[in-house]
This record gives sequence, C-alpha cells and structure tokens, in this order.
Amino acid sequence: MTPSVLATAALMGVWLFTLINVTPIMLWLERRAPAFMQDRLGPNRLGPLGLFQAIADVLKFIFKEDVNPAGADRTLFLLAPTIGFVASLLTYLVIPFGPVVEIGGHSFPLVVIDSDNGMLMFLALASLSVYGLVLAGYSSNNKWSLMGGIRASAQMISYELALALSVLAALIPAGSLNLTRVVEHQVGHTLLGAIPAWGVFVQPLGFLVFLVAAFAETNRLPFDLPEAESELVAGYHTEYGGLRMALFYMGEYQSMAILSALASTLYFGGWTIPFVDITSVGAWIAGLPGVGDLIGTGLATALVGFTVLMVKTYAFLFFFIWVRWTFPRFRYDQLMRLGWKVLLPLALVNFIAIAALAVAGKV
Amino acid sequence: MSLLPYLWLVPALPFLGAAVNGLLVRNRHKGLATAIGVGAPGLSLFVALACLWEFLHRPGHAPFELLLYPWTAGDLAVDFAFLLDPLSAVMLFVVTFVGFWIHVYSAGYMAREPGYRRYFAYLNLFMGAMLLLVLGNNYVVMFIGWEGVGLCSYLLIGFHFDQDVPPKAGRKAFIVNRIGDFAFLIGLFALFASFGTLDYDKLNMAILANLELARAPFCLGLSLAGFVALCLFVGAMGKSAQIPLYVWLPDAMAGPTPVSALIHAATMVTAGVYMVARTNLVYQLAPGVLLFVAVIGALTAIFAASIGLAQNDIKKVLAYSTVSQLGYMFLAAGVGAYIAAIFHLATHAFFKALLFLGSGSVIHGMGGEQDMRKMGGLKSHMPATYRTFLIGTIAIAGIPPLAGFFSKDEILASTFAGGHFVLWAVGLLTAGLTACYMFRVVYLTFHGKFRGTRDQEHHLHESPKSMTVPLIILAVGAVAAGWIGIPAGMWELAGTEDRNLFHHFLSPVIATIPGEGGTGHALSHTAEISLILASIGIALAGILIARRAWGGGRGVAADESIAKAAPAFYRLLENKYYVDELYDRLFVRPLARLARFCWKVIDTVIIDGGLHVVAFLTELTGDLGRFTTTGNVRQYALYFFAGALALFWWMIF
Amino acid sequence: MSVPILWYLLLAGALFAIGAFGALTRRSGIAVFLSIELMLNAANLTLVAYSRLLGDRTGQMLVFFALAVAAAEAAVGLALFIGIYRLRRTIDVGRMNLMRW
Amino acid sequence: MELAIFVLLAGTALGSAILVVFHRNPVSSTMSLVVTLVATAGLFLMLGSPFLAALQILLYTGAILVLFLFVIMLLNVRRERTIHSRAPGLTWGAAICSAIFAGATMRLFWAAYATAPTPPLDAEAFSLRAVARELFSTYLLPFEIIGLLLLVAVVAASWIAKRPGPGEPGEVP
Repeated sequence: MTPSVLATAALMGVWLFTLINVTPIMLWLERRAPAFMQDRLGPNRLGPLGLFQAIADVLKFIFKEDVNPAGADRTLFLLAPTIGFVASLLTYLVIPFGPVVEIGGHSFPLVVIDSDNGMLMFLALASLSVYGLVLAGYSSNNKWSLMGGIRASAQMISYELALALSVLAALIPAGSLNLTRVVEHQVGHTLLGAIPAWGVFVQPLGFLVFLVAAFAETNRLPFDLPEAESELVAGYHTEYGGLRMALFYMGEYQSMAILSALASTLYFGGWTIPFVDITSVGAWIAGLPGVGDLIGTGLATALVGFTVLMVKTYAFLFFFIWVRWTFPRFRYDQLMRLGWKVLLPLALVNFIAIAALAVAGKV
Repeated sequence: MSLLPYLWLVPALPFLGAAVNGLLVRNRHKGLATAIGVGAPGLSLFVALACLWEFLHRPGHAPFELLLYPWTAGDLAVDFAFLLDPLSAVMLFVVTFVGFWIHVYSAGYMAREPGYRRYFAYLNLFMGAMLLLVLGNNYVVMFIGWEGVGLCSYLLIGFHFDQDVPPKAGRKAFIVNRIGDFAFLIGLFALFASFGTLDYDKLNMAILANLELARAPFCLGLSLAGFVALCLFVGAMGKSAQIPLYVWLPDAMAGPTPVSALIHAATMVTAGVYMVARTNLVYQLAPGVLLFVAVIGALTAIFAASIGLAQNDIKKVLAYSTVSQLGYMFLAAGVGAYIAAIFHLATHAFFKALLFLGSGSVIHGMGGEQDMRKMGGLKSHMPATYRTFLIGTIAIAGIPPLAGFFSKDEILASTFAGGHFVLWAVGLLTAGLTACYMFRVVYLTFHGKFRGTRDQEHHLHESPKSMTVPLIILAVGAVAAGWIGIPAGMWELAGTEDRNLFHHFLSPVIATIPGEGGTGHALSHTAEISLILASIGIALAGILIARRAWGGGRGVAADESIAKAAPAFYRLLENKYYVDELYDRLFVRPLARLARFCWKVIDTVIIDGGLHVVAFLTELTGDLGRFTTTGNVRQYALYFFAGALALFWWMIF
Repeated sequence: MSVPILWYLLLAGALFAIGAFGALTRRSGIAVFLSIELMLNAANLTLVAYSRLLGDRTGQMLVFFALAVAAAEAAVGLALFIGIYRLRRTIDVGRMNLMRW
Repeated sequence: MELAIFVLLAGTALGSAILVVFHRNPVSSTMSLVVTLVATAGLFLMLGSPFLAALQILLYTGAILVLFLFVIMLLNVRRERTIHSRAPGLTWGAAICSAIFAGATMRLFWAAYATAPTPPLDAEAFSLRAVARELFSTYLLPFEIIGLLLLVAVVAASWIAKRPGPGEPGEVP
C-alpha cells in the first residue's frame, strides 16, 4: 500500500462517512427547522434536542417489511433504488476540501480525482442518477409511479442543460475543469480590490440559475413534481418501502449535499475563508499546546478545510429546507416553461457574458 | 480620463435601445418605451459630444482609431474598428445631434400611434446603423452600416404596413437601393482585389504608393480608379437619390414625418456624399468620373427643383427639395470641393430636418392632411411652427447670414472657380428655383385664408412642447450652422485673417496626390464677392417671384393660372417628368413580361414538360419495380444492408 | 499486459454485427432504434481505437460529432415515433406499411 | 490487470449488446444498452480518451437513452409477444448478412493489425486541452454546423411531436 493509495482510501472513507450521515442529519433537520419556522416544537422527546429521532427513523427504515408489488418488473424494481443511490454517491469524487497538504513527508491533494476532466466526470455521473427514478417509476407497475417517472425524466433532462451551462460558466474564470483550480482562482483574485472573487459575485446570474436548476435536479420543492404527494401519492417511489425507500431518501439527500458542496465550491470559495490562509490556520492549530503531538500541520489544515466546506454545505442544505417550506409547487407546464424559456436562455446569456468578459480579460 | 476609448458606446447605445425596445418592452409600457427610445440616443449624443470635445483638443486633430475586434478571413482582414477623424467628427455631430432632437420630436408626433414602441426600436436601430456607417474605419464596417440604414429605411417607410401605399414605397426604396448597393459592392471588390485592404488609411497609402496601378486601364475603358469611382458613385446614387435612381425618395414620404426628417433628409441620404468625400483620393485620380458626378449632381439639382415647383403635397415638395440639395452636394464633390459638399451636408441636415419637422407639425395640426391646397393661414394658429419654418425656408433659399447661404455659395463659387461655367449657371438657376418653390410652400401653407374643412379648422392647434422645442433648437442651428464656414472673401472684406474654421478643420481629410496641385482653385476675392452678390440676388428674385405669384392671399389661384398659361409644361412638372411611368415601361414591364415568359414558356412547357416525360418513365419503371416493394420497412433495411455488404466485399476483397 | 488495439477492433465488429441483426429483425420501432444506436456505438469504438492506434486526434473529433449527430437523430427519431404512435396506435415497424404499393 | 479489465468490460458490452437485441421488454433493452454504453465508455477511458468517455456517459446515457425511456414510458410500450419478425426468411437473411459482416470485418482487422504493436499513449496530444483546441480551431466549422443541426433537430422534434391541432393532419379523434 503506497501512501497515495492509502490517502485516496482515507479521502473516500471520509466522504462516504459524511454522505451516509447526511441523511439522518437531514431527516432530523427537516423536522426541527420547519417546526421552529412555524412556531412549534417538532420531535423533541428522543435525546437532546430530539437528535435521537434520526436514529429511530433509520431503525424504522431498516426493519420495515420489504414489499414486492404484483406485476412489477422484478429485476428493474430491485435495481432502481440502487442505481439512484450509487450514482449520487459517486459524484463526490471530484470535489476538493483542501489544498495540497503534506502529511508524513508526502504531499496529497485533498480530492479523490485530481484530474482535468473532473467536472466532466461529475456531470456524467450526475446524469446517471435519473435512471433510478425513471426505472422505479416504470417497474412499479403503478400509474402514479409511471407518471412520476415520466415527469422525473423530462424534468431532469430539461434542467440538466441549465445546470451544466451555469457550471461551465462558473469554470470559465479559472480556465480549468479541475475544481481545485477553480477554488484557488476564487481566493487568488479580488473584485474591485475588496470583494473576494467568489463565483457568486462574479456571476450572480449564473449562481441563480445553478440554484434553481439544483432544486429541480434534486426534485425538491418547489419542483417536486415527480413525487408530488397531492397528485401522485408519492410518485415514482409509491410502491417502495423499508430499506429500498431509504435508499431513495439517501440518494436524494446525497444529491442535495453534493450539489450544495458543488455550489460552495463553485460560487462560495469551497474550503477557503476569505483573506485567511487556511494552511496557516492549520499550522496555528497544530501549534496549540497538546495538539501538535496528535496531528501535524497537514492534517490540521485538512480538518479546517473540511470543516469550512461542511459549514457552507450545511448552510445550503438549510436553504433547501427553508425553500421547501416557503414556496408552493409549480405546475408541470410552468416547470417546463421555466426550464426551457427562462433558465436556459439566462444560462446562455450568463455563459456568453462570462466568456466575453474572459476574452476581454476582465474576469 | 480619456473618453475616446468609449467611442464604441455611441453606436452601441442606440443598438441596445433598439434591442430592449424591440424585444423586451411591451406595447402598453409607453413611458418606458419613450424613456429608452429617447434616452438611448440622448446618452449617445452625450458621449458623442464628450468624445468630440476631446477630439477637438487633440493636437492637430490627429485621427483616433479604436480597434474593437480584429477579424480575418483568408486574405481579407477587416477590423471591427472605429475611426474618429475630422470628417467622421462632423458626421458624428450631425447625426447624433439632429438625430436626438428628432427622437424627442417623435415622442410627441407619434404619441397616438399603436406601433409607438416598434417605431422607436426601428428609429434607434437606424441611429445605431448610421453611426456605424459614419464611424467605421473601413469600407466593410461602412457597408454594414450602409445596409443597416437601408433596412431601417425600408422598415420605417413601411411603418404603417397595414395601409396600401407605405409597404409598396418601402419595397421600392429597398429595391432601388439594391441596384446602387450592388455597384458599391463591386467597387469594394475591385478595391480589395487590387490593393488588398479596405481600411481607409491603409487604402489611401496603398493607392498613393501605387499610382500607376490606379491609373492603369481596368475595365469598360476606365482606369481602375475610374471604375471604382464609378461603381461607388452608382452606390451613392442609390442611397443619395441621384438621377436616375432618385425615384424612391419622393415615395419614401409615405413614412412618418420624423422619419423623413431624419432618414430621408438629414442623415441617411447624405451617406452617399460622405462616402464620396471619404473616397476623395480615388475620385481625384479619375477626373472623367468626377465630371460625370458633377453633371449628374447639377442635373439632379435643377430637375428636382423644377418638379418641386408644381407639387401640392407639402412633404413631396420637401422631398424633391432634398433630392435637389443632394444634387448640389454631388455637384460640389464633382468639382473637387469635397469640403463644400460636407459643409452643405451639415447645414442642410439642420435646415431640412427643421423644414420636415415643421411640415410634420403642420400635418399634425391639420390632422394628417398633407395637401397644401387645403391649408393656408396657419400663421396665426401655429406661431412657433410658422416662425421656425420660415427660418428654415430662408436658410434653404440662401439669404445671409443663415446657414444655407454660406454652404450653397461655397459650392457655386467652387464650381465657378473650377471653370465649370455651365454647371455654375445651372446651380445658380436652381438656387433661384429653390427660393421660389420654398416660399410657395410658405405662402400656400401659412398665409392667406384657411382652405380646409370646418372640422379641420376647429381642430387646428399648435403642437406640443416636445415638438416645438426641437423645432426651435434646429432653427437655431439653421441660423448659426453656417458661421463656422464663412468664406475667405468675407474675412478679407472685414479686414481680418481667414478664419474659415470648417475648411481648416476638414482639409487634412482631403488627400493630395504628389506631383499635382491642390484641388482648390484660387479665386480673387472680388470675384468671390460678386459671385456672392449674384447668388443673393437670384435668391431674392426667386422669393419675389414667389411673393408675386402666391403671396398676398392669392394662394392656389396662381397654380391654376400657370396651369392654364402653359398646360403642357405644368402637367409635365406635376407628373414629375413622367419618370416613374418611363421606368415602368422601360424596366418594370419588360421584366414582368420576361418573368411571365419564364413562367409560361420555360417553366410550364420546357421544364415541366421534360419533367412529365421523366415522371412518366419513372412511373413505368416503378410499375414494374413495385412488385419488390412490400412496404415492410425491415425488408428494405435488409436490402440496404445486403447491398452495403456487397459493396464492402467488392471494395475489400 | 497491455491490450492490443486489435481486440478493440474485433469487439467493435462484433457489436456492430449484433446491432445490425437487431436493427433488421426487431419489430418494435424503438428497439430498432436502440439497435441502430448500438451500431453507432460500435463505429465510435472503432474510431477511438484507430485514433489511439494512429496517434491521431481526428478519430476522436469524429466521435464527438457522431455523438452530437446521434443526439439530433434520437430527438427527431423519437419525435417521429411519438407522431406515428399517435396516428396508428402502434410502433411495430412491421405494421408501418404505408409505403406499400 | 489491464487485460482483466478489458475482458470484463468487453464481456459486459457484448453480453448486454445481445440482451439489447433479444430482450422482450423495451425498458430492459434500453437498460442493457445503457450498460453497453457505459462499458464502452470504460473502453474509451482505457484507450486514453477520458473526454469522450465522459461525453459518452453524459450525452448518450445521461440524455439520449433517458429520452428513449421517456418515450417508451410515454407511449407505454409493453412487452412484445414475439419480439422478432415473424417472417423467417427475413430473420435468416439478417442473421446471414450480419454473420458475413462480422466475419469479413474481423478477418480484415486480423489481417491488418494482428501484429501491430500498441503505440505508447501520447498523453499531451490526447489531453482535454489539446482536443478542445483542435475542436475549436480545425473543426470549428463542423462544430458550428453541428450546432445548427441540433437546433434544427430540436425545432423539428418539437414540431413533429406536438399534439396536432383540430383540422390538422394526424389529429386524433
């Protein structure tokens, strides 16, 4: 085992742990946060702040009976949740959470795939997650599911365009598909000498398009038409229960987390803090009495970067919840109109504008 | 901070305004449409003035080039670049200034139009294209603007597309212009093929470095320079309404009046003059073509002026007057007085825009009536319009110290000095005619008794502020615009040094050919003064004749008595020398007949007949072959695949 | 051990033949379409393999364009199937015999 | 190692390709094609073009085949009773033709490249940057034309698939 293989394994482990745990945390947050918004308490009996409610939810999912509906296409029915889950689990590979750090005399980039094709891989893998929903919709042999699947495929194809275009526009200033470069570019420059050149300041329009498209890609309100409970019972996962249902939930929350992390990386400086060099923060922590024995500067830096990225990511996740309890659902035709006639042109305009600015050397 | 690098804003702003108004604003948001439609040219004017101010303070008025985007296709390297030199500076000022005030005027004039927003989108688009034409630093950018203004002209003439006449007039303008543009393009091709560039500067240098090539015989018995000059002049003929391509301009009056003022009087139609002045080096190398230009110009001038005498539609008179004045400009260019041509262009832009806007105000007050026979006595109803219109009339008639006098006089003096006495006489006569028909308009419209219906009389009113203010501003221009070009003779008379600012400003633009004298012909100051007196005299004579004929409340009666005295001649004038009918016989109908022939004989008999034979044969073979076609798609696919495989086999093994 | 390019080519040939068989025999229009996509994919594989073999990027360019054309083809083709289904309530190519004499 | 991966990918591609052609359920056929395409993308990756691999997944599986599924579900195409043509002549013809084709191409490849060594991968020339540079310089015109083609295809598709209005041909009673 060479150090780099070990490091990659460690990175993947950290990410996997983080992503798997997003779901319980979100399950809890999604009950408590709106409760406070609506001036009620939410689940508060189990554990401090009701935190153990998450564990209870997980246990419930695990021990529920696994039902196979009559007339379902069995292979596809079993395959569907896994596809969605795995596809969304793979996309973390390209998101960095720190600079190149030195641990034990070796340098490691804090990203699993440190490649110039990183962003392309991300888009490619993200585009696969639609199969989970579509297949679930088809194989359940249920009209609600079928409708949900059709809606999901149309919606995700439509919004993927706007999403990809805004992501590509966000990459232009750095001139690289490698997300580490993108983050470094954002801290390496300032706008008007004072504002950090975060993507959100350089291209607010692009960020807006990204945000809306991200909501649609993750099937969250106000775009949760594929699982609209008042129209389609539960859409594509109507027939699912137990652990398979949990897989859908996890896939969905993981996509949200990944897209949030991506938004933080592309538009909010990723693992960095404006005007603060996190390597020096890491050095400071490592220099604290008693800490230096435990972890070196490199590991401390990685921890700081990871924490910063997570804070940003969870801020976005909270925003997802906030929006869910704020907006009503779109109608199907409104959804399509928004995607094709508003977001796509806006994304194009943003793309062309940023490209023009880049050619002119202004960003 | 230097503002000149922001020169690109000048055309960009109107384009932006056009895009926003045309694509985003809704029809019911009239206030927004006005704010954008008038605001964009206003900002553009502001930037232009700032740029001009800075340009005037550049040492030696050094030309300023702004490269926006270098574009290359093979050997053809055309930069998207702007050039601000004295010539384009003059044009820039005229276009933005007059253009802006006409936009302001339009806000009042078009207020009740349902297509208000569309109108402003077009008008802004026009401004942008015109500024592109004027500011481009090479012929291709100029040509883009040239076509752009042509398009806008077409759109705006046919603005009332739901009526019968305007779309036809728009089409006519477009088609006639195409003839000219075709020649223009050929000229550009010839230039590029010979000198390998289309930049003004580089081209001039290339020509000066290679005079033999320019003078060498090229085509049609002309030298290269001659050929190019002729082609470009044909282009100018189309755009600037010269004989024989002038026919579209009078018809173009079907468009809204501010459009006539902006496009068909002040700016677009003068593009031809600008282009000839821009190309002056080529013209100087082709004296024969130059003379041709002068003759065409003089002919157009007198021809259109005489038609103007017998027209009853107030806008038609102004249209022919414009044609005539454009003839003047080409006369000037033809005798080598390019600066005089540009000078007249500038002053003409002011007073002709003023006259058109005045007529628009009259038409507005009359509720859409354009026939002067139904007007009269409007003086008391529309005092502001009357006063400004009168100023414009005096200016065009050539009475000092108003603008028209100086420029027209300079043209006549240059013609005389160049030894073209016949052309000079024609020009002088035209000046008299101009004074005469313009005062006829004033007398028929504003003096005497009202001849319209009682409804119209009841409705009569002075126009709103947004219309009268531009009138007043332009009237000031029509009075004062000439003072920047007071001729040398007058300075002599006043005993001071020559302060002909305009001449000094523009003279760097006029190229000099090494080994030849300058283009200016010396004229003794006494001669100059006597020429001035002669032109004042003939203008006064024209005015007096007009007063005798139409003044004192005689009004339309005079027309009738003239018609009775010389019926044939009057009818000839009234029907515009039957030129439209002539073109109809000569070109339109033969073409229609040719098209008919193509349709009835070539198409139906020969082509269709041949096709029928082929079709019959096909049908026959098809009847035989259809036993193999079962309608099964997969079977066809198998045939296809097997065939491909056979080919593959045959090719490989 | 490095894989010889030949193997890729052979695989592409096999995929193409399978696709061709499907395209010729399947009844469902969509399945025919899928088979055609399979053939296209085989062709793409050949191009990429050759590109690698010859060290020339042209093959990759062609694949790029082939992908774009496939997208256009799929859009129009599927729209056609929707139209046909709407008219005739079937997408069985065996029953689309309007071209029959 | 590399050989093992190749065998795995190639086997998957071949097996799922056969499933594409022989599976009764159109959705399963489509999913098999997805597997083939992903496997092929893996082969692309092995051949040193990660760009095309990503594009293959992004475009083919992520968009085109989802469109297929969408249409299948929209039209609600169910299992076919007999999946292949009932005309035996046609089936045999197709089988023979395909076999001939496979044999001919394979023989051809074998004859030409049986001994051809695999050249070393020139990572610089095959990098995303180099590919992009060539695409936007040498192949700019085809690129623009493809863009136009896609636009035309989108317009055509939306027109063809549009529900016909009353009185138009194709109106469903």
